[in-house]
Amino acid sequence: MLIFEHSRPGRRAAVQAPDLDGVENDLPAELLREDPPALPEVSEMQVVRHYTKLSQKNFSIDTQFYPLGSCTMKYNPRACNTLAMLPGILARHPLAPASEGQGALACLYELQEMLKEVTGMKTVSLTPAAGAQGEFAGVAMIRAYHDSRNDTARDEILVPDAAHGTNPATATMCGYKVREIPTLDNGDVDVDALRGAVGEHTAGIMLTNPSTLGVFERRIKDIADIVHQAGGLLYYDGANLNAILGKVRPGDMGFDVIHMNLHKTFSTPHGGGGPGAGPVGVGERLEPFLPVPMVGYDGDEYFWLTEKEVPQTIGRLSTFMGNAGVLFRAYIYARLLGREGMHRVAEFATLNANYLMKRLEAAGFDLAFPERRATHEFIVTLKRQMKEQHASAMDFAKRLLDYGYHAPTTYFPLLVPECLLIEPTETESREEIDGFVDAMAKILEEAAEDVELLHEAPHTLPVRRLDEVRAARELDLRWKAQG
Amino acid sequence: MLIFEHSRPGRRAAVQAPDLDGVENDLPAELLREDPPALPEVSEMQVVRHYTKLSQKNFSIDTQFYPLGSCTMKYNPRACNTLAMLPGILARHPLAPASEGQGALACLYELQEMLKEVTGMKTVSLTPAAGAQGEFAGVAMIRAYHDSRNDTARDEILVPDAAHGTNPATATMCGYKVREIPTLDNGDVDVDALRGAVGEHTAGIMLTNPSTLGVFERRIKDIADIVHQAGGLLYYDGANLNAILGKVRPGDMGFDVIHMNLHKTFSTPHGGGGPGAGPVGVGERLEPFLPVPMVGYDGDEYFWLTEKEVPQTIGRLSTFMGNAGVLFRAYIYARLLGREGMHRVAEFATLNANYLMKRLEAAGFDLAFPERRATHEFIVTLKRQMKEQHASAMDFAKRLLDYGYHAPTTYFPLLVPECLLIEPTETESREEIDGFVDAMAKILEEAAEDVELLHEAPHTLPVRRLDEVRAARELDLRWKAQG
Amino acid sequence: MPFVPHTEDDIRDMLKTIGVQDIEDLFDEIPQQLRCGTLEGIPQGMTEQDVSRLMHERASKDGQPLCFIGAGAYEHHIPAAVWELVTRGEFYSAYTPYQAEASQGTLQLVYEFQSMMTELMAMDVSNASLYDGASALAEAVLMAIRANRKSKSRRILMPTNVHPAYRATTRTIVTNQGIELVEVPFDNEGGHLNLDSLEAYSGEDIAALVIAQPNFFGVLEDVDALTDWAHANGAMVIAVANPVAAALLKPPGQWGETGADIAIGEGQPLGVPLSSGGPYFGFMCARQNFVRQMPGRIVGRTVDRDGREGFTLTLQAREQHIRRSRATSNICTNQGLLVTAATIHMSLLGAEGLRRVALASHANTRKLVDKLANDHIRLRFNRPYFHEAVLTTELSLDGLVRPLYAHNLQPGYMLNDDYPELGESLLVCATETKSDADLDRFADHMARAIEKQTTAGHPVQPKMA
Amino acid sequence: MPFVPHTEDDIRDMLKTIGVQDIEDLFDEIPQQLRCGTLEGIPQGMTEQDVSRLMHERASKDGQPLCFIGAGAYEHHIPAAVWELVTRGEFYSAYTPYQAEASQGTLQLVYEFQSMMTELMAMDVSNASLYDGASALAEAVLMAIRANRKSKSRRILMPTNVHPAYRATTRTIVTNQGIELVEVPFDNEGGHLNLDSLEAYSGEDIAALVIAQPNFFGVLEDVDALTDWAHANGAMVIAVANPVAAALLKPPGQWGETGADIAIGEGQPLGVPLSSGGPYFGFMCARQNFVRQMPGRIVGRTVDRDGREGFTLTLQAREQHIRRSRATSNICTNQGLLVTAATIHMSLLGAEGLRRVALASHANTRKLVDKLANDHIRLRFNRPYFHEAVLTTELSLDGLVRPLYAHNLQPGYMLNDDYPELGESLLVCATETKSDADLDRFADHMARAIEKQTTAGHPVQPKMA
Repeated sequence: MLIFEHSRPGRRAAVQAPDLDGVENDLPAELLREDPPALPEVSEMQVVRHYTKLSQKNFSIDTQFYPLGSCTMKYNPRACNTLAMLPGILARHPLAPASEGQGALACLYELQEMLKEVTGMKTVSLTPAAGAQGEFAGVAMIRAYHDSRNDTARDEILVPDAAHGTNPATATMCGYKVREIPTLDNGDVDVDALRGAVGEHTAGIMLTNPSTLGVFERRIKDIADIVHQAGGLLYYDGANLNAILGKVRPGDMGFDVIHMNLHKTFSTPHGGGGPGAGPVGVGERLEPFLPVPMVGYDGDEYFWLTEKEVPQTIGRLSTFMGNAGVLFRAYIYARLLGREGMHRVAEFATLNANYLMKRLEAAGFDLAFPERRATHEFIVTLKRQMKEQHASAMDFAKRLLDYGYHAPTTYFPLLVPECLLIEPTETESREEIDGFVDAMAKILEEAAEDVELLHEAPHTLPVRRLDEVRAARELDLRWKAQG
Repeated sequence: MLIFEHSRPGRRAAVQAPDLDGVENDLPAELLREDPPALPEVSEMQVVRHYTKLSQKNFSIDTQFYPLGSCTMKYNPRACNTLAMLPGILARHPLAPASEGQGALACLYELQEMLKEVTGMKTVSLTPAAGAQGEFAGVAMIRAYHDSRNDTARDEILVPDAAHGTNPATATMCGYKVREIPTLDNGDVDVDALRGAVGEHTAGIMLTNPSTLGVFERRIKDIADIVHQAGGLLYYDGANLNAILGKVRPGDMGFDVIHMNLHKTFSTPHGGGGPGAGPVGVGERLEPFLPVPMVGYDGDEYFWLTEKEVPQTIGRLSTFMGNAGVLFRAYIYARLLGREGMHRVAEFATLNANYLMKRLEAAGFDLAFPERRATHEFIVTLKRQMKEQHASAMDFAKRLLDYGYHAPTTYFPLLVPECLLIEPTETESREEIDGFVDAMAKILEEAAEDVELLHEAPHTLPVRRLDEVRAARELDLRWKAQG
Repeated sequence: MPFVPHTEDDIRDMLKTIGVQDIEDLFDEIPQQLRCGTLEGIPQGMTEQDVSRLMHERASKDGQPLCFIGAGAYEHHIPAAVWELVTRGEFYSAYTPYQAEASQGTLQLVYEFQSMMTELMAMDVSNASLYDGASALAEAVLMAIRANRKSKSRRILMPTNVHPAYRATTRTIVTNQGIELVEVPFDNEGGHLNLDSLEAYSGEDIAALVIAQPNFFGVLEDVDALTDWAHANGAMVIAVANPVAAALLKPPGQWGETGADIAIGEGQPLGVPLSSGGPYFGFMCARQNFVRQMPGRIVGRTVDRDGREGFTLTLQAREQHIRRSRATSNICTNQGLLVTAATIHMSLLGAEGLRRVALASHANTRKLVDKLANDHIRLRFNRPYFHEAVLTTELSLDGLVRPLYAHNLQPGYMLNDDYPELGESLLVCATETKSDADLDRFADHMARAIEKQTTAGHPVQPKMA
Repeated sequence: MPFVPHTEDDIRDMLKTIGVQDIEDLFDEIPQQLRCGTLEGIPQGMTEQDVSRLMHERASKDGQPLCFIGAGAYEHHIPAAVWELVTRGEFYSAYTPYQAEASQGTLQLVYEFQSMMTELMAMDVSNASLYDGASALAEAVLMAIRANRKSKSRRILMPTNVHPAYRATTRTIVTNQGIELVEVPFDNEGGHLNLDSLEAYSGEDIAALVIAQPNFFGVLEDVDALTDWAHANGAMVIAVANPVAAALLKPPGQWGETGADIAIGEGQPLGVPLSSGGPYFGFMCARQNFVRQMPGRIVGRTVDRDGREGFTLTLQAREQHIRRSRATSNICTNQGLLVTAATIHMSLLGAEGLRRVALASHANTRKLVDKLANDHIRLRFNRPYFHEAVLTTELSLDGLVRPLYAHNLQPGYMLNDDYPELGESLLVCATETKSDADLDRFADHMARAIEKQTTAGHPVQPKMA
């Protein structure tokens, strides 16, 4: 039932809007609205009930295990929320002078410093609102760099064929052509192909390491040398940073620019689709081009760095300073973890992934890269099950929901047929992982015995499998008032 | 699965306890514990998941309609919680000097004043922690009053036979004998029987008005006169105050003392079984005996009234001042409602109850008092259904759960066989009430067609009907570590 | 209309269904002369925005002082997860779990709570909570009178080092039933209950002895000897315990040869904010054989029709809604939401966490005592204490304490009113929430206050050397 | 180990299953010379208690000033219910609803959000949100370039009375794609976009005209004439709207003869706290025929296998994870949690509530302007404004404003940097959250600051009469 269906003309949550005693409307009639919008007219209790019950229809980290590769669905500490919601934090206007926001600016500055240290980059700007915006900023800086050197023939960004969709989309947004680099059977980038691809048109390369194939790119130094020698720069997609936190730093691998998904590695909540935060870090060459605002500190006072102080900046990416509330949460998380905690993130994410990989292999699943170490994630391919039993990756995914587990990432990366990209994260216990293995093994049995059970799944959720084709064909994108 | 079953030796929510660097234990060994208690050893995420999922197994006002007679389950405004949880409110130590707590004391003082006005009593003490403690305080004051006059032969408290169980239990706790007064068929107290019962042994009478039978006691003035003339005092059980808020005041009816359940009429949450708050109000005669502490005000500063200022007080009822956080919530609610809102509480609670009563009658249910107005609640009796179809009040109650409605109060008052005591409260919409009528009508059909469906209910909840006999016989009151 | 969802159409249609003209008609059974007026004493309703502003102003007026008061309510760290979970609507706005099938969340949680409290106290059974520590002691006294079959008396030995408010509350609640609370003085040097002072009652018919560990002064009692003395004399032992301390100290169930009979206490230190004194919760544990004498709700584990595990309120025959005037207590509402907080808090802290909180708190208080002690201030008692201590001075305590308020510092609880015999004495407490800088701030301000009093016009010479 | 649940036993057994000795062995594919050290630049971990204390200190340092800054972010009352619901774990910690069956809560809510936004804007379709208002304008520009089949140009008319940060952000995002943003000046007297200043572009190939209502100065545009001009010239209209104002003002879908083509804006006024500038959310609505050109997620209603209503992300073929380099945008994460807040907020306020907020805010700003206006301060523009206004002075604005900070009062946004041509000008805003006493406090402090500047050593004579 939609909230609109609880609506009755004239009903109001009366304490929520101001009284209009004595208020006159002096605005010219021709600028005013004639018909009020048909927003719901409901009581406060109806709103509370409706949205409380809706919330219960969701899976979430607070209720389920989410082995969702590349998304790093780990526990979002409640303190990060509680403390970022302190009245004194929430009340600060973004344009309040820096002198009146020293508390907030201190947090942001210290977060910049910590992110520098953990990525090995020279300078960090926190302003990108999400990973994709961080990517945009990164590639835009690469472009600004070449432009500043009048090196304007470079019109191509290299992207491995296994990359996230945002990588090529971002390159396009920055006005670049995209050239894909193939991947070897062992999961590494085809360095020979790369060598053949680079040249005077190469603006740079976008890489994730560990890659989206769940393996560490072992020849990263060679790749860096090849691209650099061709005059290109290296972009690091930080989506998989959780795997290497405190173990190896993108700056040390030779990357010139990196974005970080704080809603992954720094455990800010996914919120049902955002907000995220995608800070960017750069080495020396790209420093002049960082997006503004950033926070500076003279040892005494914190202040904003804007177009004045960073004249070559690629500019602003949002009205104010990006998703500050997300940054506060990440800051709090980082302070809770501290130096030792950072190391442990990668260690236990990797331990969990390798353990889960071995156990699934023992349970009869095929690994995409059986001879490689898992990083924080790994890939199972159900090509065999698809062929033998018509049980697809999607069928496994939907059936897992019935067992109370969120599905792994399906059909990504595109290179591996019928794949499940599985990432358990460090915050899950061994028992939880064992329970997941049991469910997977049970589904494998079901596939052999009664594959319809999988095709028809899910069975226990608020709805059964949805008609996506109809959704796209007979577009129904909004409720409309009757009559 | 119990939280204990998630436990593993050595697991901890590490950020939650202090480090013990350099802390030595100087306490004598013989006073120390040798074996640690077997509390759960779990991670923070496990705790969050476990209790989030547990919470989803509850019915609650935020998710369901609760037509629970005598319990006044109405919407608990979220602002009352948010504002009572402001850090500055939560941080105040109960023994902090009054001079450092003027904000908190102002709220409490103003709440006292508002409760005086709304009940028509002379003075109010907020300290009782719940209705039953308010009752205790009330009867203890009656006793203190008689004792102060050396009128010590009065050893009897009169209680209508329809009264809440707390009434006789309280009288006993205060050292009184209980004498029950019968009820007439029309729901009123048998005034003739009362006249016969009063005398020099009468300490007082405990009454609810509207009574637990869901009707207004029309001869309340006669009753007051009879009891007062016999030298007794009148105690008002405020459980049903919601029905008359702003319409008629216990003080004006002749009551000497009243307790109020703020978790009913003033909408503080029931919290799965508390906390409540049960302030008491008194007329002039009982004023010297009020429980302490109370809040005083000299026009300039707020201060505590304790044993010093109220030397004849019956004393303290709890360590500090009772359930202050509940009082803050009630205060906020009262300020939101204001004068006009108070009147509307009774009006719309009564409108909803009478409407629901008429509709259930039309749907084929028998009313206990069909010729009377409903107050905020009314009684349906299923005597006929029990006889004809073996469908009991309990069966209806359990089957309602399947339809997503909390059951009404069952088998209370004890006088009416197979009864459902139904109270919709003012915060429910007409549609919600109509939906409840539809469910009741459907169950009536089911009772005729397939009564087993009712006997076996509920069918859709986390558990089916529980074995209560086994629970009481084979006591299992705690988890125990294996081995 | 705040919190009333009715539209004009609804009202008209509903009145029509009922068969009356007007809402006022629904009140026609109330005698007209009793009807009240417009409640002029109640202010006009406010919007949520205006109430919010008012409450923010009042909250910031009282501020967040640096507080060293303990005396029965303790500022401990509460994990953020606790109240984010507790205030979920399904816990916050649920009714008492009488309909068990619709309340498995609350019921299982209470079962877990009972399990944790019995573990912490090393006792057999626990109820689902009482109002607070003081009223729990009163209920324990009533319970002991009912339960002690060996005793015919209605006498309880109540040491005066039990929290004064606990004693006052117990007095209020039990004296109407003819129960006598015999006050036993504490040892002047140690602050503890000296076995010698009990000897006067040896051989007498006593229903129970109350023992607080730690006692109101923070002093640790010789619980083994006291418990054994009581049992040897046919008296039950009612333990008053701090639940955080119980993770470190010998728990009531292990006192003496056979353990205490009833253990009660204030649950506030287990995840409940100070909040001006409530809502907190009282806990009560007992030996198995007294379970039917316990007041309050109790949850049991059982099975449903399909044999599935489930939870339900049990032993309800003890309670007022069934047993009426013969109930074990009139208690009805308990402190469910606080129990929810405590259960989540204990899950997050665990035994090791609580032990650390206890040890860190104690270490802080020790440090504080060291920092404060000087020629003018000294520790009043010579026995071991836990996380709270009495300091005494020959100066005017009021004169030392008041200036600190202005610095947003609350130095402790003054004992002058409750214990005039202790002279100018202050009960101080520094939990794990205090940093070294906090302790120094206290010590510095106190030193300044002393200096002021001992020099400027107050040339008081120290009596102690 | 913070947030790591592994016990020693777990680690040992898991390593054994994997077949390695040590966790370090799991990193053996990383070249040894790349391994990093101990991250000395990161401080040691802290307990939650210590971090909590730190954050409380920082929050109280920044305090809760009386703030009259608007300029794109507005302090409105947010019902307590909004964030108590939004922070429920099931919303807060849920992933993007790609698995529709496990995300019906979020999906239905977004569908409701889309319905509300289209109602508010009087447009056909809405997406599920973008990052914020400024980036939404950038996306709208890209979309207009894609969608305007009549135009072959990559030119956009961008009035300079559009929020400076919106213009800057759009510049950052679109210029790499060769799009030209043509700045059109505002009218010096009215602050609005004068139709005359557009005439220069009549007949030219323009992809879209951006119209902000109200514009950055709070001034109201003649939206009908502007819209009709654009359409007559083959340009699309991109409306930049304040969603609260849209409950009162003519909505974009009704501008001119046929309405705006795309409406975007900052969603923050709909239940999102100021929080130093984010997270907020951008909204975007459009005509039905442009739906396949929209960036960002869109939720549709459909049915499941049993014919039951359900919700799912739809038109995903537009998005980067399917279309990769040919996607409508690289956007992926949106601002789901803020959309959750806005949807609940709009449900609680309703159309009437939002209209009241708009009217009350506007009335307060009018009052404030009246109180502040005097010989030294006057309203800069002569056109009608909504809830925000530019004041100008011949005195030193900095000298007037700074003293107010010390009184915990933030008087507005100084325009000197963004609009040097406006001289010493201040953009002020008083929403419905301000009481008359607040306005007086502002006026009093300002009067004092003026007095100080005009008397003590600053004998500046007013230029205006």
